[in-house]
Amino acid sequence: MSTVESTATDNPELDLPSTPKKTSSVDTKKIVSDGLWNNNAVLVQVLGLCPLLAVSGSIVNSLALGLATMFVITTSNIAVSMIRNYTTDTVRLPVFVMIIASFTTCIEFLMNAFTYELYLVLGIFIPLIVTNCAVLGRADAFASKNGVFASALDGLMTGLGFTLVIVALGTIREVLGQATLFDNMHLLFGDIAQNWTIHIVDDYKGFLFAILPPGAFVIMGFLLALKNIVDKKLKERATALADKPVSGSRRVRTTGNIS
Amino acid sequence: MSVLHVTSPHVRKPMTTNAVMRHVIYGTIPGLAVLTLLFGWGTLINVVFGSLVAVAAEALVLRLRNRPILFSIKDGSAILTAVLLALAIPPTSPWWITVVGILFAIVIAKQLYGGLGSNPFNPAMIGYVLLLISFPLEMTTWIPANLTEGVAASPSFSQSLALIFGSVDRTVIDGITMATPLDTFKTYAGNDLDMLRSASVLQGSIAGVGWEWVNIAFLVGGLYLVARKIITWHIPVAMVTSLFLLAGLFYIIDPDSYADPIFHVLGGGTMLGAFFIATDPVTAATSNKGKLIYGALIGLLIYVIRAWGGYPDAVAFAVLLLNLCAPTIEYYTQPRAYGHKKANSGIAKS
Amino acid sequence: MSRQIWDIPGGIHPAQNKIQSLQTEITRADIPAELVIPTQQHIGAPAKPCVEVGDKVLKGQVIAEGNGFVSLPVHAPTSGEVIAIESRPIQHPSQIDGVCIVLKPDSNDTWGARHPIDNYQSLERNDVIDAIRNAGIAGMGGAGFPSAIKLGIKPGTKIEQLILNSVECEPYITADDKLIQERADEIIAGLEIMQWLVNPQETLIGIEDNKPDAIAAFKKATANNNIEVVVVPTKYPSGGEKQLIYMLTGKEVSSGGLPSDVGVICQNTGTAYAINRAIHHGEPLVSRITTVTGDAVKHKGNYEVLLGTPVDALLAQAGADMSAASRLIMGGPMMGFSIHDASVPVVKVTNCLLAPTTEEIPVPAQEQACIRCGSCAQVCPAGLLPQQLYWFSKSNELEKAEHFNLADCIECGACSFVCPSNIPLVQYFRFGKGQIRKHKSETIKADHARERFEFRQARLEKEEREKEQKRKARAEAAAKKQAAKKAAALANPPSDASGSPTTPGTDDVADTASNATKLKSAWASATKRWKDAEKALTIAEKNGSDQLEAFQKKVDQLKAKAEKTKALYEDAKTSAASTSPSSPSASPSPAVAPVSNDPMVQLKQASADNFKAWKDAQKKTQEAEANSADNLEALREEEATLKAKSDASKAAMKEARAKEKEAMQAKKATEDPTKQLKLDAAIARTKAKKALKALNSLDDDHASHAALKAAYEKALATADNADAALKAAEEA
Amino acid sequence: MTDDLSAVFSLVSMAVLFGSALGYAAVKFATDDDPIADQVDALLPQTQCGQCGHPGCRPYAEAVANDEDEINKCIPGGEDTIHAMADLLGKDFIPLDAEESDVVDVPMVAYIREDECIGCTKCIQACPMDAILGAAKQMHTVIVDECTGCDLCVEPCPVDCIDIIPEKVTHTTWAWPQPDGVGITPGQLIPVRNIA
Repeated sequence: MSTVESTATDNPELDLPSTPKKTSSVDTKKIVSDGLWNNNAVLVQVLGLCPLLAVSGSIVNSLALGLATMFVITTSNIAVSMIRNYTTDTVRLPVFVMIIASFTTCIEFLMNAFTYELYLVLGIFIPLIVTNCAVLGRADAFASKNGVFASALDGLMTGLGFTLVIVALGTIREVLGQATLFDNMHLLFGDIAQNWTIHIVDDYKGFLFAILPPGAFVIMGFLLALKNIVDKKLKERATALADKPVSGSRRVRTTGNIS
Repeated sequence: MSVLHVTSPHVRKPMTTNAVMRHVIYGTIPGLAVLTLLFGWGTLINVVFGSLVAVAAEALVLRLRNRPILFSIKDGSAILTAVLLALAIPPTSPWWITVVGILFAIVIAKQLYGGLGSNPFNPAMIGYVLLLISFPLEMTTWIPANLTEGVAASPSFSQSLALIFGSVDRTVIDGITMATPLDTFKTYAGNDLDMLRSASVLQGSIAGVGWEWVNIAFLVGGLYLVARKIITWHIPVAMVTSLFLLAGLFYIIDPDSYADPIFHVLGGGTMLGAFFIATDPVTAATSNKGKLIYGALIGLLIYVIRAWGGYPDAVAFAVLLLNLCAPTIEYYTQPRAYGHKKANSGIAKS
Repeated sequence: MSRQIWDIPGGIHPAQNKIQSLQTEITRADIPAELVIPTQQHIGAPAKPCVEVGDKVLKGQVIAEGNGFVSLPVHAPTSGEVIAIESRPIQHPSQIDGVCIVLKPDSNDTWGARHPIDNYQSLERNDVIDAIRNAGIAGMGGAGFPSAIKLGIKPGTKIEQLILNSVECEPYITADDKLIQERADEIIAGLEIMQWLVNPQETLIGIEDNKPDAIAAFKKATANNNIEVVVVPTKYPSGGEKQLIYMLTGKEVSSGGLPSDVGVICQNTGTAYAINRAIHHGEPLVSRITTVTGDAVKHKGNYEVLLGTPVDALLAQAGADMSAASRLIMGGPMMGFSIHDASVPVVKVTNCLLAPTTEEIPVPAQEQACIRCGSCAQVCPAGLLPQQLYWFSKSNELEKAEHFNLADCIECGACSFVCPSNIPLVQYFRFGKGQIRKHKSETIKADHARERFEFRQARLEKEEREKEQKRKARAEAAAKKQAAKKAAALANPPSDASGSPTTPGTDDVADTASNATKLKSAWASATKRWKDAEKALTIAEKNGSDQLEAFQKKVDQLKAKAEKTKALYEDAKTSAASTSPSSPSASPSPAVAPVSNDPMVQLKQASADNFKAWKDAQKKTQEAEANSADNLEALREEEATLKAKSDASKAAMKEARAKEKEAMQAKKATEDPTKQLKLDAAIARTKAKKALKALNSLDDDHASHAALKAAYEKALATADNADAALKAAEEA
Repeated sequence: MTDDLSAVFSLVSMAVLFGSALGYAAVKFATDDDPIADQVDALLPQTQCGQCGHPGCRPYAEAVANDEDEINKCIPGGEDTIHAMADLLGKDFIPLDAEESDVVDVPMVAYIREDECIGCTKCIQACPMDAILGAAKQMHTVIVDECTGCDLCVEPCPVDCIDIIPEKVTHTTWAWPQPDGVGITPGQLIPVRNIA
């Protein structure tokens, strides 16, 4: 009744903690689902599109670039996570870029050594992994705030999510563009993969559009749409199952409690 | 009894969108007729077949989008898209070319952007460009017009049907196909003038045998549209003028490497593009000043691509590139509103 | 004619359809069985009725007074009796009823007192303008802006052109045309009055070339004076005020500005006629010429109609076959609005009544997608881009719509007229404008709310602080007093009452003083707000905002508030002045004697003391327990006794309180038994309701269910009891 | 060796240069107050209703500005406010997080049924706008112009005599509705009475 109660500052509900702070414990399941689906680097954050659209003309190219990116994300995440307590906020980005560049150089040399033809095919897009926003994004958003194991897992899952999407894109483009599957896989897997090529349609005219970047954009658009449709369906199901929140449960009385 | 409660104004001019589309289709009739006369029944078959595919595709997408089907099909925009695309592709192109082009035009270029009125690009030209870059061979094999020296009469109706739908060995017709005048010019001009001068497709004509007639027919149809006030003169005139001037300039500089302006204006798809493609209101600029700029830039791009680009004809590319610029042109050519000292330009910063 | 005519951009040429209603002379419409006179006939604030039901009024008598700046009086259109003042359907597109004065004519049509001004030139200009205002004359072309405001130019403004708008560009309407043909001299007389009022360099009459007879009539009437008749080509909407000004003078009224800013005043033909009637004949505006036309009407033509005549009466006289009419339009086919009820009355702005058949004006077609054909931009007389405005209005992008000058749209309908996709563009623009207006008023309201909330918080805090301070001061005073008493007792045992330095009296003085300061600042801020509002009002006036009356109201409110605070402040000041010097003597005796003779207070005191003693004892005991002291037993005993004592006093107090309450209730009951019972019953019922609600929300949980049910039943029973008691009491 | 040294030197000098530039910018352009919160606060309807879970609009604005709460909690503001906040903060639009399904997007005001009011003054204390007039044992009334429809006065009322009703539309507050859109015939058929 008194005015003491009616001032906002005295309201006991005010002292409730705001949104719970992120705990340091590792939610493995969440990291996996975020990386692969819920917060997929390509389908949700729409990051790293430059190599994605340029290189995903065939499965083998996609797979190679995806694996390389996965390697860089994972290793750079680990490295960033290890030094996270020693870098100040102002210099963190240059440091992260330096780390990522180092690992990218590693993978470039490795590919040069072991998959030389693929190295030639992918060309500039291997060094360009440095500029892949997904890599820097994970380093800054996750690895710089979490432990080594969690960061490694996050890097692996983000990279895997990226790889899955780029391979899916490569598959569709390869099928549409030249009606084959697993063409040229020997570039990546060596001679045992020489005969992996599957020809789906004989005497296919070739659909150049699918191979060219505009085709990648269109197919990418359809993949995004598909993801949104699936999410919508999932959400509908979830809301159907979920309990209705109690009306007014969150309400705070700005004028205090009137008894 | 009841009365209608409705906002003013209560009277309207009797011109509907459906009628606009219908008149544009009427306007293509002269061009269609000449194409049929010169190149056989192929174009007509493509127009009819393409319209059917377009209507079916439109109905399908509208159904998926839960929109009224008949209401949208009745406006005739899908048929118009099909007609324009069918006029642009070679008369002997196989049926799946038409199907792929039209599906892409209707489903992706038009309906996925929200249907009539919301598409940023001309759907027919999107379909055409897709076909051109995906199937360059099929899209550039034209049979010569039956006016050309030493060429037999154009394919009969049944021959055309067989060429389009049959599983004829396409190599048979390869024997009777020929490069288009623009293509020929592109290949030989500046390099091999003897070959250029002896090319039969260019003999005895001002813009390739038969092609000048095609363009004149489209010009006639276009003038009909201008007369019916379906389109205004700004875009076609600006486009043709800029193309003519540019071609004239370079022709004066070096007549051996560059075709004469008449050849450019009456060759290829110039008139079809000027009156029927570039004037598509949905994707063009709307103010008069904007239309002039828009048309002139299309003419410029057509010349640039024809003269120095990788493709012989460039109407489709030029129109699409300018479609992209139309909103910008629009924002910077706003008329001055009454009571304001100067015109607005750009959009509000929010 | 050598005068240059500037051409407006855009414009359309709809079918004229004016011939139909030009065939007959102006007919005087019958006086209907009842006249419904809306208090709001045009933009601005509605007038305030100043007659009562049952009053007999004479023709021309004021029945409602102007209420604010942009408001005009309303006059009785004929003599008769006021039979109702109530909400009736009026001519507003919202279909919301408005307050109307319903008049039952006595069919004598007796004029009340008329005061013609024979020689207006001998009067002050303002007096003539007041006469025009008091005659209730509003622009009779469409919006109906009060003419007196237009004519009341600001001192220092030089008027170069006075324009009489006789263009009448809307199809079907011939009211002005016919009026000119028949009464050109009277119109010119009205125009001459305006000429004298604003003293323009030149006076022009703008008229379209499709009215040859009217042009001839004007030429004849203006043969002997310096008024020039300018014939403009027929094109819609050249009759728009801004458009006509541009056509005749080449001047553009800047966006948001008034014609007088560029030295032009534009008045409607009917207005000039009405001014003539008002000045030369002393007749207020009680009737007007209205065109009744459309294929559903048999006797198409122009009628001189009393304001307030219901549309159906007029249509009946014109022989309209309403079963053939597809819609009823008040105004022209381009800008008129369809009316939803045939009992809507004719008002000052009703220049036409259109009852077209379905063949004539068909049902609108379905709206199609915009294909951006640009036809609308080609015809827009204001140079706007309707296709963009449509897009922004549709998607609620109001900022962009504003940037594209939505506010400059005159809603002429030319864009909708040419739209091949049948898009109701004008409605989109009206919607967009409404949203912008709403948005602005919401922002204002939100800011206002924030201010109030913050002020409230500040006030509460301050109150809290003051209370705290007072408490502290009181405690200090008490302590000091105690000390002083002790000292006094030690020094000189005899009494000394006025020893304490801080008496409540000074406290009071300080309070009044601070109160005065507070009031002063409140007064200052109130005055400032009032001044601000006044400034806003003048700006709004200049812009011709349609919320003028709201502004006016606000200003009045604020003014009243400012004055009130001022009065309060002055009061406080005087009271402070009066209290401060006499404080020591006038202050009540210091509260040295807390011993009240109220038994309740005594009991309370005792109870509190005892309780405290017990608590102290308990504490001590606990401490002792903790320390395992020796005197634990003694302490425990003491505690127990104290507890008993405390309990006893508590019980006594409770009893006393209950008794007191009972007594009070009894007293109340004797005073007003039903009221108390009513209250009880209401509370009980609410409790029952709440219980039932809780019960309904929770029927799964058995335990709480039962409890709640019990509670509910109990509450219900209480409520019933209370009800019964109430009934009994009421019967008693 | 000199190559290595020059590389190290150039990198170090670049690091020093950019680092000092950054440091300078950090000091020079430091912002001490939180203008974002002000901007967010300006977008909120200021009903002070507390339905967002914060005691007033300002605290919610601060929470949103500090990324401590979602932008979809303001029920009186509705979707327009969410859009405005999303634009301001560069976030994605998220639908209104309404606990009550019957959220209506029309302005509301409180209305006291005056013959039932017992004059307890509880609503007066509850009103964040001071928009209720009245004194003890006197019936109360709402100043409609000041009421924001926050419904904080409803719950404290012991006799439930306060209703939250939609604000009455008048000729001045009425606005044209949006046309129904593509595919719909504009206008509505209205039965007319009193036809001669």
